[in-house]
Amino acid sequence: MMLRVEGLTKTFDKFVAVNDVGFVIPEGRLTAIIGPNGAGKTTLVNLLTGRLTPDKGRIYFYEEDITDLSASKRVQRGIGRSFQLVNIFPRLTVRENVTIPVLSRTGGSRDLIRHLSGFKDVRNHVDHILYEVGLETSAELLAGQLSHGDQHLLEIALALATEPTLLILDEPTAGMNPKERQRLLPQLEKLVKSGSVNLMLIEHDMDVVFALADRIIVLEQGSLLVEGTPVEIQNNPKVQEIYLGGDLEDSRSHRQAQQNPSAGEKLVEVENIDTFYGMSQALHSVSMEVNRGEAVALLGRNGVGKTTTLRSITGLTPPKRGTIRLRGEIISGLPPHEIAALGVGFVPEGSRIFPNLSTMQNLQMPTQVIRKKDRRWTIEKVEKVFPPLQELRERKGRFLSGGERKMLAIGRALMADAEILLLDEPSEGLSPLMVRFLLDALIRIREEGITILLADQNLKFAYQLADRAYILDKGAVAYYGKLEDLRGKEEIVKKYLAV
Amino acid sequence: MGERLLYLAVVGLSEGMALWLVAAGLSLTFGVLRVVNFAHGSLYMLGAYLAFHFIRLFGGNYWIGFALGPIALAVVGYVMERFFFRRIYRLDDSFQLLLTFAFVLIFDDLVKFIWGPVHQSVPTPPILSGAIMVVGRPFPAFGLFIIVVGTAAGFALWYLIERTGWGALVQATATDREMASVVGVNVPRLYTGVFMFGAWLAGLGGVLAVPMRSLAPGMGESIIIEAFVVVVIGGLGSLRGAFIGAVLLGMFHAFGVTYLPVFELALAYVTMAIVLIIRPWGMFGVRE
Amino acid sequence: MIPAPRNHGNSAQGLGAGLVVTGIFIVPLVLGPFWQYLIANILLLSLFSLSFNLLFGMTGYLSFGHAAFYATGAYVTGMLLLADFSLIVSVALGTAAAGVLAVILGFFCVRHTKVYFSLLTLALGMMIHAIVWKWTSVTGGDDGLVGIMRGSIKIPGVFEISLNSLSHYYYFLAALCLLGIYILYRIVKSPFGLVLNGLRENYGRVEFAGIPIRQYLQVTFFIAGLFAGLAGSLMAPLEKTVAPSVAHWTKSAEPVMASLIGGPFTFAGPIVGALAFIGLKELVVRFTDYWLMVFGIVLMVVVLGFRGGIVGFINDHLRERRRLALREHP
Amino acid sequence: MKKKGGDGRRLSGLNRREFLKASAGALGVGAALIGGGIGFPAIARAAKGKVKNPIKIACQGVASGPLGNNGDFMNKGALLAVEEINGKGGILGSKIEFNFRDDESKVDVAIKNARYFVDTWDADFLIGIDSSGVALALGQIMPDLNRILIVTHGSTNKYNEEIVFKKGIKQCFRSSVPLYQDACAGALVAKDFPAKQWAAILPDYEYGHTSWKLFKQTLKTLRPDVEFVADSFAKSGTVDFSSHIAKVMGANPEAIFSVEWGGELVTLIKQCQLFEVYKKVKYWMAGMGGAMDVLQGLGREYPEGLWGTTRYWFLYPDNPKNKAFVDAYHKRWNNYPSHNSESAYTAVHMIKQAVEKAQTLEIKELIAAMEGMQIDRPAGPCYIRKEDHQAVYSVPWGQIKHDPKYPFPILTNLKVFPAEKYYLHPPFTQAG
Repeated sequence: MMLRVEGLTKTFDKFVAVNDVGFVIPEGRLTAIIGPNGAGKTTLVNLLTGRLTPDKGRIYFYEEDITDLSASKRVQRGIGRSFQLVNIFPRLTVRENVTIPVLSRTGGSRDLIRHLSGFKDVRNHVDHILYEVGLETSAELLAGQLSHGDQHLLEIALALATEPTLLILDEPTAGMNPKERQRLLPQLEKLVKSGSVNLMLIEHDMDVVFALADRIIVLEQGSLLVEGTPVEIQNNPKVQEIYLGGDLEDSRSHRQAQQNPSAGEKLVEVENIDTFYGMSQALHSVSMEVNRGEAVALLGRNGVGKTTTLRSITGLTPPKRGTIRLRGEIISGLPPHEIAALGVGFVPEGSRIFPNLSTMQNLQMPTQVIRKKDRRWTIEKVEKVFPPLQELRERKGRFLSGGERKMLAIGRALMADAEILLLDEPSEGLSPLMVRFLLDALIRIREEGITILLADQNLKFAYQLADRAYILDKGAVAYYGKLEDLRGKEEIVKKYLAV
Repeated sequence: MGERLLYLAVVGLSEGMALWLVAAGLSLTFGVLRVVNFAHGSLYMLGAYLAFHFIRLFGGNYWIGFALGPIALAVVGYVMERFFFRRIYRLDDSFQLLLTFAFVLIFDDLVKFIWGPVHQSVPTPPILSGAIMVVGRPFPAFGLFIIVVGTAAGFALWYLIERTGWGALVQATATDREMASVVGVNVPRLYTGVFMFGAWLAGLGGVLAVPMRSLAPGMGESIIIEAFVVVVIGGLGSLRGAFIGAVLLGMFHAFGVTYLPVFELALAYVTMAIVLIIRPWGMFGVRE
Repeated sequence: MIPAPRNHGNSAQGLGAGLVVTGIFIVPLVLGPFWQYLIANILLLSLFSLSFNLLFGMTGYLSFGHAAFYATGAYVTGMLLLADFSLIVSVALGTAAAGVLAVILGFFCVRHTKVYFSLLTLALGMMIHAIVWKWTSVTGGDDGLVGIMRGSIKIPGVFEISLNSLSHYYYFLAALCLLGIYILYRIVKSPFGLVLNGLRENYGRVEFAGIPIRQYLQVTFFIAGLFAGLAGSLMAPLEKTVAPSVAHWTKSAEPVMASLIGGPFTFAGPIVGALAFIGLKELVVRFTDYWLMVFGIVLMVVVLGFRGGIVGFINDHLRERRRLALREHP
Repeated sequence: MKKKGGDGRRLSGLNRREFLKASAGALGVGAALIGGGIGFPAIARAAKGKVKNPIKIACQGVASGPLGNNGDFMNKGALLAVEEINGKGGILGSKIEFNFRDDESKVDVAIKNARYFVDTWDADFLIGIDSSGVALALGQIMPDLNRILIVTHGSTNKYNEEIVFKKGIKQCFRSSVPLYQDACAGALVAKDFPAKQWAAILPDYEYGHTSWKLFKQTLKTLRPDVEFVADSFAKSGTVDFSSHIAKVMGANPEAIFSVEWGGELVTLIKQCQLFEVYKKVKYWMAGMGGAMDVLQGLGREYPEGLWGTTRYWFLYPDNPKNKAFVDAYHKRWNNYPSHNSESAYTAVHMIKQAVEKAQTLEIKELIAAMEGMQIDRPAGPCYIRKEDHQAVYSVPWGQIKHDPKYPFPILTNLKVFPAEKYYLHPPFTQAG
């Protein structure tokens, strides 16, 4: 066996990220690990590569127990990895970037006196790798100046340069634009074909997964859900369940939805915005509208730009081009606190409540900085929507459970007298029961006339709350329309959302 | 013997409290703005001199200087944050440090330029000029005053940060700047406010130093290093830590001078090194 | 944005370096003792700053106690010379002593993240200062070591040159400084140096290139201490006195300033910085005793205007020019 | 704000005009910097009776940081002398040119300055120096510099014993009193006090340790019945003496001796007063308690009756010579001269006298002229002792008293001893 994992478990203060995961990977396979956000994929990688140490369980690489080896030792043993977020040496040239791992491979990195240029063999090897991934032309550029896609290629080149026998790629295509993907895929295929290295792939882009993988491991909420060939996985109802939220038959929320027709005037208008993180472009001319009183879903897999869209609206990551209007007034370019004061409430992924403040303080905070006369929301009213909070008034944020944090985060946004709530993955990592509760609460909030823009992978959740949907793919709007229309369009669902 | 120890403890406490007021501002500005302000000692010096100036101006009335000095410092703080530090938050720490160092040099000469190189001093306010018997030995009334003010400031700060709305804003911003801004906190303005407050505290430290110490250009350096040690011992950014750290250092000094005089010079640094090696994030700091 | 570090030498630089070196050796023939002394100081600060910058600019670790090694070198050399050891032996042992200290202190320091590294170096550095100050019987306390003789270089029976005259000693000092600088240059340009750049750029990634970070840091810390020690060792006979101020944190601040003013991400930066640091002060004190203020203002300008320092600024400028040139005639 | 006149550059004062001029001139001087250095080995000196014109005197002292005022007083004293002499036609017809620099009381800075003065500025004499450490460091490189150095403040006895007497570096002189004034003379005063239990608070460096040692030795020989019950050494830069006071007072002394100085002495006395030390301790002796910066620093806060001395007391001797000096100084600088001013002033006059006697600038002959030289200085009649080149003159100890005539307290009930009695004499046997 190349890799054998037994009962691997990792918890971050009470939250179980990876829960008793075990599997074996024989030689010569390309294994993909998939699963929704917060399923623990990256944590698993960190455990395998030695960035984290497990609480329980062992890892065997070619039957050697490597559980207690340092990261660098594991690399020397032949486990290479790339990172989800580009993790290169920005202010070194591309060649220098790749030279570092090659040197550590050849041991040359311990040479203190000879001039770098003297290492001809190293240089040739580096050039070869650059050629392999198709970066040979940009060898002398600073890595930081590369396009986002090329940075991902470099990321992979860095991993390759350690000459791994097992190469773990953590979402190599996340946030790439179509062109960049078109360049990356062949590279990966070439790698697989060459057979020189075993690949393990963490990926959301199902095109990639099914194009390459011959074995798939599905994680959900930290535990191994199923394991099998692509075909098995595709036809596995459980998998469909977690990706699409299972059966779409639940009329209750639809009645709710019908009751407030989306007749209200435009509240938020986004007009072809381009948003960047540093050098890499996350949004490509995205446009959308949200009318007062309606609930709109922003759908799509990970890294397609849902969060970025929300951040652009809040002003945390202002768009470089394009405009955003609130009630017809341009808000793009205003500082976040002013946008908040205008009635835009943001509930981020993972809630991000203030850990060292009490529930009460978390809720009161907006009211002290946003001064208004007639507020629609009071603490009492928030507690009516989220009764559990009543018991927790004095408890510090850091001691709240995931669900409680989520309620608090929504409450906090409401207390800022938000007219529109921007919810980022509200159902992520919550128990089904909690999800149901949250859903009801949000419906109540809608009835109060609050507009909702919801970014979620969980289609079911969206179906029950929202009227209209925008589907993002690769940083651009791929589809929009009424949600129930989606029911007919299985191919769209499959293409952009499902497995 | 017991009495002697008790007396030394009081002495140590008074020394610690004087240090605490300076360390508090340093810790606060670091905790929120993430800037290690080397110029904080110079603010202390400036506070002392401005107080001295006002006292002279108003016919030797200490309390006027006591009131005005720190306020004037808050104004200085405003200028520093608004027009200088605000431009460099995004930069590497080393540049922030360099900028604060530049302020140290400028302030030192500025003071020499305005008030001259000679030592300055003002008398203790009459009410506090005497001594009070502590376990049968005279102890400066002003020393006790410092203990009182220091403790009061300690509680006031604790209340301000833990119990008031503004404190909540400060904590929130310190922990998650982005979220603070999306719930409506005007972060840049809060930063200015915090920096001014830190300067005000340094000013208070300076004002309290005036009657007990002599004023001279460069008097800030020796303080800043000790305050710095205190903040590190207590844990960067932790006010409680700074408080305990200051008291601890004061005690160490009082007892050290009596029982281990050889180590007086090294004392602060030995403590600092030990803490850093055993528990780098300090007694009350949070692990990164 | 800080300008990118350029790791590639070119012929122009080589030529420049050559000119500077020749210049340095011609100095005593043209200029009087003061200028020899001043340039000797610039050389010492350059070496000191470069050793510091190996940790700071190259590896991203800001040491605040670097004077500890400088002082160790100075004191040990001073004591040995006072005990009538030969100059070369004294300097060698002084440097070695600093290296040993670096190994010991490094053991504690490299286990820390960058912020705590700075703090710990500060604390340890000031502990050394305290020891120097208090251990009067050995170090002479605050008066320091006085009356150090420079001695001479000799190969018994073959030749002997007394270095008592400043210009003789100047050559000795210049030669060793340049040697030290050259070795540091080679280290920066070596594979090891590239790994250090990697550590600066992306600490976490280096480990996944298969490199055990701590070992590398430990070695770097040792080298940095060693050459700081060499600078100190050469200083003692120059001044003929070693006082505790060489161990004080204000001394540790000098290489920080020199590096940042000159440009920490280029090899030449600290040298230019040392020149600017000493030259500027020498210039300013001729006009006013308020040199602190002038200095402060200069620092402020550097921080707010020219981050990357002088050399960085020039590099950017040149790169910009090159870019424009290319655009005009492709 | 200090007053300034004449050439502002030479004063530790900077006004806008000066600054603009400075920055404007910067470029030009940049060139001068390069040019200035070229040529000039040690200057070829003129034949007897005729010396080069101008004669250049360079001075350095602490002008920045907490001790900055020392350099200020020094600078002003020397400048006064220079202006007086030039006003009366200079030395053998040659004008004096004067230059002052801040040595930050750092050895390397001081040496750099000295090298600049001698080599580039072409100085003929070096004076100044506040720190003992710097005095020692500079003293031993005088042969290289081949100039005469007159230390005007740094008071370590090593300067005379090691550098001049043992090492025989004859270029080194001192125009101010050595620490015997604080320690040995102090003991001579102390011996008449009834107090038996002595304690001390001292700076934790050479000066403090040596002074205390000498004080104890001298007093013990004169008064075998005294005992020394406690001492506490405070690191330099101490701002809070509470712990030291607590420690010393814990031993219930009847008298306290201290050689803290400058701002730290001001702080110490303020804090002792707050601790009501002076209610219990009847006899307080401060080696630098009579220094002008301390008197002015404490002003009305200085408790009366404390004992103190200095290196020159501006009201002693009460003779025309001294009065003239004090008046001139006051007229010129609107302040009273400190010991630093007087000894720098005297140093310049020593140079004048020496040059006029030697009729040349040859170092050997100047040294010969200065050894044993008699000079009538504001501080009174004085001679330069041949063996160790120490200026020998008597300075009083006195008691602090407030006087409406002055904005600061003065010394009264002066106790003066012939310097020979307590300046330890080569080969430096103990006093007695």
